[in-house]
Amino acid sequence: MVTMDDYGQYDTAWCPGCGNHAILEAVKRALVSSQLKPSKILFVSGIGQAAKAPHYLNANLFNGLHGRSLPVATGAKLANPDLVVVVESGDGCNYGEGGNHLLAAIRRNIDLTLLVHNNQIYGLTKGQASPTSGEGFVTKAQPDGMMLSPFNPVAVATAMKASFVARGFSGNTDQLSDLISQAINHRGFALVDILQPCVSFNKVNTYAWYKERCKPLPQEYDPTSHETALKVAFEWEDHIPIGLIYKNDRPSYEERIPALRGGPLIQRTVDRKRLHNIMEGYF
Amino acid sequence: MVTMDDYGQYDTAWCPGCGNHAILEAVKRALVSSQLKPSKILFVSGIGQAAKAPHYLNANLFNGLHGRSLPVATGAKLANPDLVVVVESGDGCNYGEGGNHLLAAIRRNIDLTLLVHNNQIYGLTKGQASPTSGEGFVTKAQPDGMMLSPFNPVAVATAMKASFVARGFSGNTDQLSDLISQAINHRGFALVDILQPCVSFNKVNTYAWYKERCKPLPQEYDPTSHETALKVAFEWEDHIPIGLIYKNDRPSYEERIPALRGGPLIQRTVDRKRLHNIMEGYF
Amino acid sequence: MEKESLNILIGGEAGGGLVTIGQILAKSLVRKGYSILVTQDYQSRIRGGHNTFGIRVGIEKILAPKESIDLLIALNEETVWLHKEELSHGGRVIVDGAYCIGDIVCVEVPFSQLADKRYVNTAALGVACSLLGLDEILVATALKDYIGKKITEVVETNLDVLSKAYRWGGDQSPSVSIKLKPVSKPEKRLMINGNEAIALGAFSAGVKFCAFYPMTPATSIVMYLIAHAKGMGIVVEQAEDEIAAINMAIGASFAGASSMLATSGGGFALMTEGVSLAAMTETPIVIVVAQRPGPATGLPTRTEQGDLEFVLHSGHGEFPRAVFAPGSIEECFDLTRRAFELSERYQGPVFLLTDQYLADSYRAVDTFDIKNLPQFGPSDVAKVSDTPYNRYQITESGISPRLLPGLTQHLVVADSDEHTGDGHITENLSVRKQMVEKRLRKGRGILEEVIPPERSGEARPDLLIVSWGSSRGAVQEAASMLRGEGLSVSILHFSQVWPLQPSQFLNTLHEAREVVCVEGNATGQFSRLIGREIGFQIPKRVLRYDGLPITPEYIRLQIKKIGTRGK
Amino acid sequence: MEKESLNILIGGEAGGGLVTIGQILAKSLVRKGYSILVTQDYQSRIRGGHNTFGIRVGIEKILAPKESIDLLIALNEETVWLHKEELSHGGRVIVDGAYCIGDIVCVEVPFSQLADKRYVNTAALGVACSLLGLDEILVATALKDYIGKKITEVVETNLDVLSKAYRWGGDQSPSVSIKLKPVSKPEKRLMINGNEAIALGAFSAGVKFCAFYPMTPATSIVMYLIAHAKGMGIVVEQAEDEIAAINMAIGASFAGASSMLATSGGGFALMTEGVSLAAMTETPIVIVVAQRPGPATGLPTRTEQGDLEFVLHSGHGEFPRAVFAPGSIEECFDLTRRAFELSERYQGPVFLLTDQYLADSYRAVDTFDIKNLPQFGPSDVAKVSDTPYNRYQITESGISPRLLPGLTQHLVVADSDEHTGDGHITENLSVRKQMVEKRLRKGRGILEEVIPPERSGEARPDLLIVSWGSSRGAVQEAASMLRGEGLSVSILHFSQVWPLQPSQFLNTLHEAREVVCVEGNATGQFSRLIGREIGFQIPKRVLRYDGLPITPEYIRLQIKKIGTRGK
Ligand SMILES: Cc1ncc(C[n+]2csc(CCOP(=O)(O)OP(=O)(O)O)c2C)c(N)n1
Ligand SMILES: Cc1ncc(C[n+]2csc(CCOP(=O)(O)OP(=O)(O)O)c2C)c(N)n1
Ligand code: SF4
Ligand code: SF4
Ligand SMILES: [Mg+2]
Ligand SMILES: [Mg+2]
Repeated sequence: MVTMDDYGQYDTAWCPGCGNHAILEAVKRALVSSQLKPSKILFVSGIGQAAKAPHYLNANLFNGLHGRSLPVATGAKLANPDLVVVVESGDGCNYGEGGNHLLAAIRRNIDLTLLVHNNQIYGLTKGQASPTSGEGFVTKAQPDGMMLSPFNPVAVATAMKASFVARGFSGNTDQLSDLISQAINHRGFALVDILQPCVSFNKVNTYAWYKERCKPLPQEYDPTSHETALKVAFEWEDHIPIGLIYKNDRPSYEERIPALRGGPLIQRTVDRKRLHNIMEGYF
Repeated sequence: MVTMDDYGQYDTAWCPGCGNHAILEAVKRALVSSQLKPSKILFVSGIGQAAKAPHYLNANLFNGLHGRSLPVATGAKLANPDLVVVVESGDGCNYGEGGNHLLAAIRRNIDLTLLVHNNQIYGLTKGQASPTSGEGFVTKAQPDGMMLSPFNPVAVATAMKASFVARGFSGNTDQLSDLISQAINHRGFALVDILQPCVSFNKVNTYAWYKERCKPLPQEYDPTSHETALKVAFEWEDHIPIGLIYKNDRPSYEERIPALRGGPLIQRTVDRKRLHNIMEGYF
Repeated sequence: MEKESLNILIGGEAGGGLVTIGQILAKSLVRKGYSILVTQDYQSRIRGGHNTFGIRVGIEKILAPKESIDLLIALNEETVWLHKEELSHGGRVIVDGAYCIGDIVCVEVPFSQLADKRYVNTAALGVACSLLGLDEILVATALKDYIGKKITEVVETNLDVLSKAYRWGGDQSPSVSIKLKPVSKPEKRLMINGNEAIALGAFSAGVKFCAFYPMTPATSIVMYLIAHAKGMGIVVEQAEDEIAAINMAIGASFAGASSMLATSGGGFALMTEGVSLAAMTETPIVIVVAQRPGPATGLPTRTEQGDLEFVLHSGHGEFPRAVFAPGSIEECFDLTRRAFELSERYQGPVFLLTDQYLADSYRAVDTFDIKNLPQFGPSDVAKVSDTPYNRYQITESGISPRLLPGLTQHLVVADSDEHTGDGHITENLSVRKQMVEKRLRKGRGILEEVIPPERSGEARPDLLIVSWGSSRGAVQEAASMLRGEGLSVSILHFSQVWPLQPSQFLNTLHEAREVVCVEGNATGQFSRLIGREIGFQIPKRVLRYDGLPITPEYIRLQIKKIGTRGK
Repeated sequence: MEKESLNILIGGEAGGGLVTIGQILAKSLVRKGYSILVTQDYQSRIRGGHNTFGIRVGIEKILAPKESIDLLIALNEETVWLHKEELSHGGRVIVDGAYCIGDIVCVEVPFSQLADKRYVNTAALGVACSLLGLDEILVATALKDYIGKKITEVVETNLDVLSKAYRWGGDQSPSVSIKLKPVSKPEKRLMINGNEAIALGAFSAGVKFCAFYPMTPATSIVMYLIAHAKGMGIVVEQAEDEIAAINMAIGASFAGASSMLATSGGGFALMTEGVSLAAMTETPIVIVVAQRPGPATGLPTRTEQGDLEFVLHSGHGEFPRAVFAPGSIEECFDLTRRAFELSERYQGPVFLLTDQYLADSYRAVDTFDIKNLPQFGPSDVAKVSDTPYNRYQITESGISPRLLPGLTQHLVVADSDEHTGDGHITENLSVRKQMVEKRLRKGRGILEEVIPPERSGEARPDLLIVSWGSSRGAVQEAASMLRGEGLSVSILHFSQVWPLQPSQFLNTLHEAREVVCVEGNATGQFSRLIGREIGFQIPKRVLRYDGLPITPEYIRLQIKKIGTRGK
């Protein structure tokens, strides 16, 4: 029996009131509800406030560079598909610096869970606009307001037919931890975009702002319809749907790779006979 | 009067039969039909077969790094919005190495025209799969067939509400040069994804393959409906719609920037008085 | 007794307002005519943790930070515990009565009586300023200047608290006060830090475009630019990543806008391909690399001089460059201007290597001279006739005539591939050879203009200290200390670390009985560079790589440890 | 008269089949027992342009390419014009009658009678092989091996054309033939190029994972890996960009799969942040940088040794590394293995610096020894007890016990921030200091294991040639030539260029009357490195930077030009 205690309790470097606290809690609950042992999980994170999260629970962890957690996770999963790999980082990490890796991860459909703490701001570097910041959002770096259209990760992932696209909210930890469980259990690439207040730098998209708008999808919502999902994915402003928005069952990448059929790479030894034959080919 | 002669005629380094020849021709025709003088245009390209194109016509040119033409073009446009800036490169450049810049350029909606020579292959490096290669596509680098889902630039750009999204085909130069003209005249970011055979390395998506499938959108098609466009954007396989798929009139980025209202940056001198006042602020 | 100089340290949690009161106190001191030097030590978090804001203040010019604390302003208990060993003889602590510890001299302030929890910092400021003997009006004005323009209620409460605290401070016995000797003829000076000086330098050099992706400790340079972008008519673009940033800057510069970048090690790593592109296309570009301890993310908010070799060799292929390393606020301003000048003249990448310590260090400086604003820029360079225009014409100096696209009838073509004179791609291998040589010839010009290292102290000293960049002041003070102890010490300090012109300093090195190099890194990168360039090896090194700035005392102690053959 | 050795050059357009016949001819020669050395010169295009495939062949081991051509196989007219000046005395040209030029010796082949246009290359092959006196069966077999497994009709037509061409060749007067002296005891040897040898070396070292983004001239290494990936049970992943590639490799290696990367300058530039990450997280990783001329895109299909300094200082912050530079096909194999071994042992980035010339150069080599397959890998390293596991335990050697995530009950934590022994982020500055020192201590171990430079020739020579990497063979042959001219010449060749252990070669340098360094770059990067590391300056340099490989004759002429004080 895996319990919350297995995942420990740590002091964090986050501001009091920050949405990250609730997300951390939801993650731990999801791991416990999935009965995953800490030693079987690998967290991979980038750099930012969100990316510190896996330091505050017990698990294997590779805390790499800003924006580059998806490729690290991809490599680790390919090396050892037995690992449950969860990527956790901010909106800046995944939709800004790491945007190209998000596109590729969706296309690969490798079995990773990506948890994006989306506070619509660069928190750790003190409040510049992030790719998800709303149009007109004013910061020190955007004194005339944000002029780029916000990146809608749910819409893009759905348009790309990612195999699991969900949106959660740090203020609804029950649903959130359920979404995270589902994402971890999903075979293939699972994106959970998690809306989260940053009390220090985002004075627009506050807890109350989200609370008012974030509404769980109705029970009867069918996430397997791409057409419906494409509509729901664009909802924002006054009503922000949260829940599992789109899902399909494309085969996951690592299952398709011939070389992985013989078991995890890390267990192989060099096949000397075959190597000899390859060499013979050069005669 | 600008004529075809103003754009010159050059030997190319492309294979005979390559779709690039027709695209070059279509570009020149579009420039002539828009009556643009060579000295007013800046081409920016990356590295690859496609990226060589602007060397074969008369215009200003910055032929930069693989995958990085969009940011160079963005910088140039911001420095001097009087320039007509056209970016020309391959599918590898723009959807692979440069994927993150494509997302940002769409969000910025800066007034650039992006011509992507999409041959669904890395040509110059001798035939590895590109982001747009079809699932199952076999190359030396993908002996078991491509396992990533192809990137659909038209669908992603439409989902992101890019302000001008078109698809052309090198085998339909009339339509293509018209699309390019429209793209150049469009204020804001304009993507023209151009399907193009690579006779040397792509033996699947040949001229005949495209010819059979690429069908111009009907006259009455309305590119201003996002809903319709989102449907059309996903058509592929047996029927590939070509033409202007989606369009809106979001304001273009450089028009919104306060500092640019005083004219191109390159014409400014340092305002000594203001600088003095700024310094006074540190007393 | 009135003091000539003091070392004040404010300590507390991030978000607890210590930077605010630090700034106000420092500003008040500067306005009173004192010299100051601020050192900021903070963690990579927004709230909590332990941060400090150190102000060394005095009548004479302050050169470097100092360890021993004369006045500790402790906004929480942790601060007392962490810094009590550093208190100087007679040093005291302003602290809530509850947190005082037996063996230190406390000014026990009843904060809860003076202010609401949120204003404890202001109360501490008031008490401190009153003990320091600064007029309340001076401090109140600085306070208003700092937070005033925002919300009046907050300002008023702050002023109230300040007054209360002053009154409380005035009620204490005079033995508690630690007054500074007044400055006889106070001069009007700027309080400015390294990053602000770089931004000002850039404005005065005519910067027109900057692209960035936020990265500590470089971000604030860009924030200062943004604050004045509209007014100064420049564009500062937040890019999707650092690769985009450098390519945007290159594009803007190609089109004619003087461009700059500011980043730190990891962000710079992503720019190295672009550095090579700027070199190949001969596009001017100024890159500020604000160093912090690596490898990788390292210690994002601390200081180091660990990226010299990386910057010096960044970018594939071979091409000339210049690297400046300011050692003072004034040099931040001057060398930024110089960097723009050189990059425009030699049409390529020029670097400014600074670090967190210098970036965040406020000092009092005379106003910068902006009467004489040089207008470099591509227009000067182009003397092109009507004949076909060759952007990359082979010349004796290596510098080719530079036109801007769209402004003349000439077509401007640049290529990242090897190219012919007209900028078009070529595979002609003899052209290749000529182009390599042409590009490298620009390095000769750069070398001729190199800023010589600063030599101070007597000729043929027993000990010559070699240093570069931000440690300049610390080395100067350390040298004074050592001289005071009877050692014959001179200094050779480099503010331009590349290229090196041996004739400017080889003799100085040879003439010293002993040479020690001081660097903020673990491998002695600059000493090795000198070894490589002029064959003079400096095995004795004072190195620091724990994330803290090099201080005079640190240097003094290390030099004692290494041992010198001096008398 | 039969020749001991010959220099054959095949020239024509890209896509004209010259690589095909070059490969078949070379393979036939190797099977006959000859030594060969292939040099490929091609443009950055798929069709057209002018490409060459040069085969130097002989009875004795061939060390380097050569300029003067004994047999030119011209597949088009351009080839004749471009290379006629290079023909040796008695050299001849196999060419279509229409393209022969007055002043050269032509074997005028009526190609249109022998073959359809598409098979002209095979006809030329047949004529050449018949003149060289190679049995038709040998060549036909090589042909079938090369193209056979694909389409039988094409094979048959090729064989037909080959026969016809042989018959035509046989009908020519014997004076036209240029026979090679037969090899007395032919040995079975591999025909293999540098990139293939690297791939084989990697397989034998137990590579499990490779991520890449295509880039000439590194791509073919990866293509060889891919060709055997399924069989050998490894995964080769085409990444979305080079940044992804290195981060994937780091992730795979962290999880336990020995990982490698192969790229060239521009792609490597994008990896430099990742290099620093590998160092900080102490993750083993082997990076092959196949050099080509820069800056920027430069000359994508040519050769250079211009990225030594860049690779050596790549990545921000300070950390140890090793850099190998193979000088032969055998070294490509051996040093790749060595790179894996060191990177696993010292847990960090290790580099292999090769270049286009070596990458594409086929030679005849003895089969590699794969009996002894060392199984390095993380399992050896970990001797961890049940106490809390500290991935980054401070040790004397700097090497910490490495476990893999998921395989034990221990949690494995790695962080790009500075970290404590257990891998978690820290801002404790004394831990920082210890960790810097721990990481750097690994450099000592690497230094102890460094491969000494190869010294050949007499002690105390008049002239010592210093060289590194791919120029090894050319330097050896140049030295023989110079010795033949009465000069006393020795060689000091480096196959590991970092770190450098002065005690291994300082004396050799000092004992020579004169030292010249040979490098494929314009600034003498390796000579400067030696200057930096051991204070021995080598101002005399033979440099090449036009994109072509260094040849013996080039070295000889340049050395004559520089002038030596030799007798
Ligand atoms: C290559 C690189 N560029 C920039 C940075 C600086 N940096 C650290 S965190 C961060 C932004 C964090 O934003 P986000 O990912 O949204 O995380 P948050 O702090 O908001 O949780 C940046 C730009 C870095 N560490 N590395
Ligand atoms: C940073 C970098 N990585 C890799 C390369 C090698 N490279 C040159 S062109 C190319 C792919 C070209 O594909 P695409 O953009 O589709 O153009 P095409 O040749 O098909 O027209 C690659 C990978 C490079 N020049 N720079
Ligand atoms: S700055 Fe924002 S995101 Fe970071 S810890 Fe504080 S509230 Fe959370
Ligand atoms: S390789 Fe393909 S894309 Fe390149 S020129 Fe040839 S046909 Fe065109
Ligand atoms: Mg964020
Ligand atoms: Mg392509």
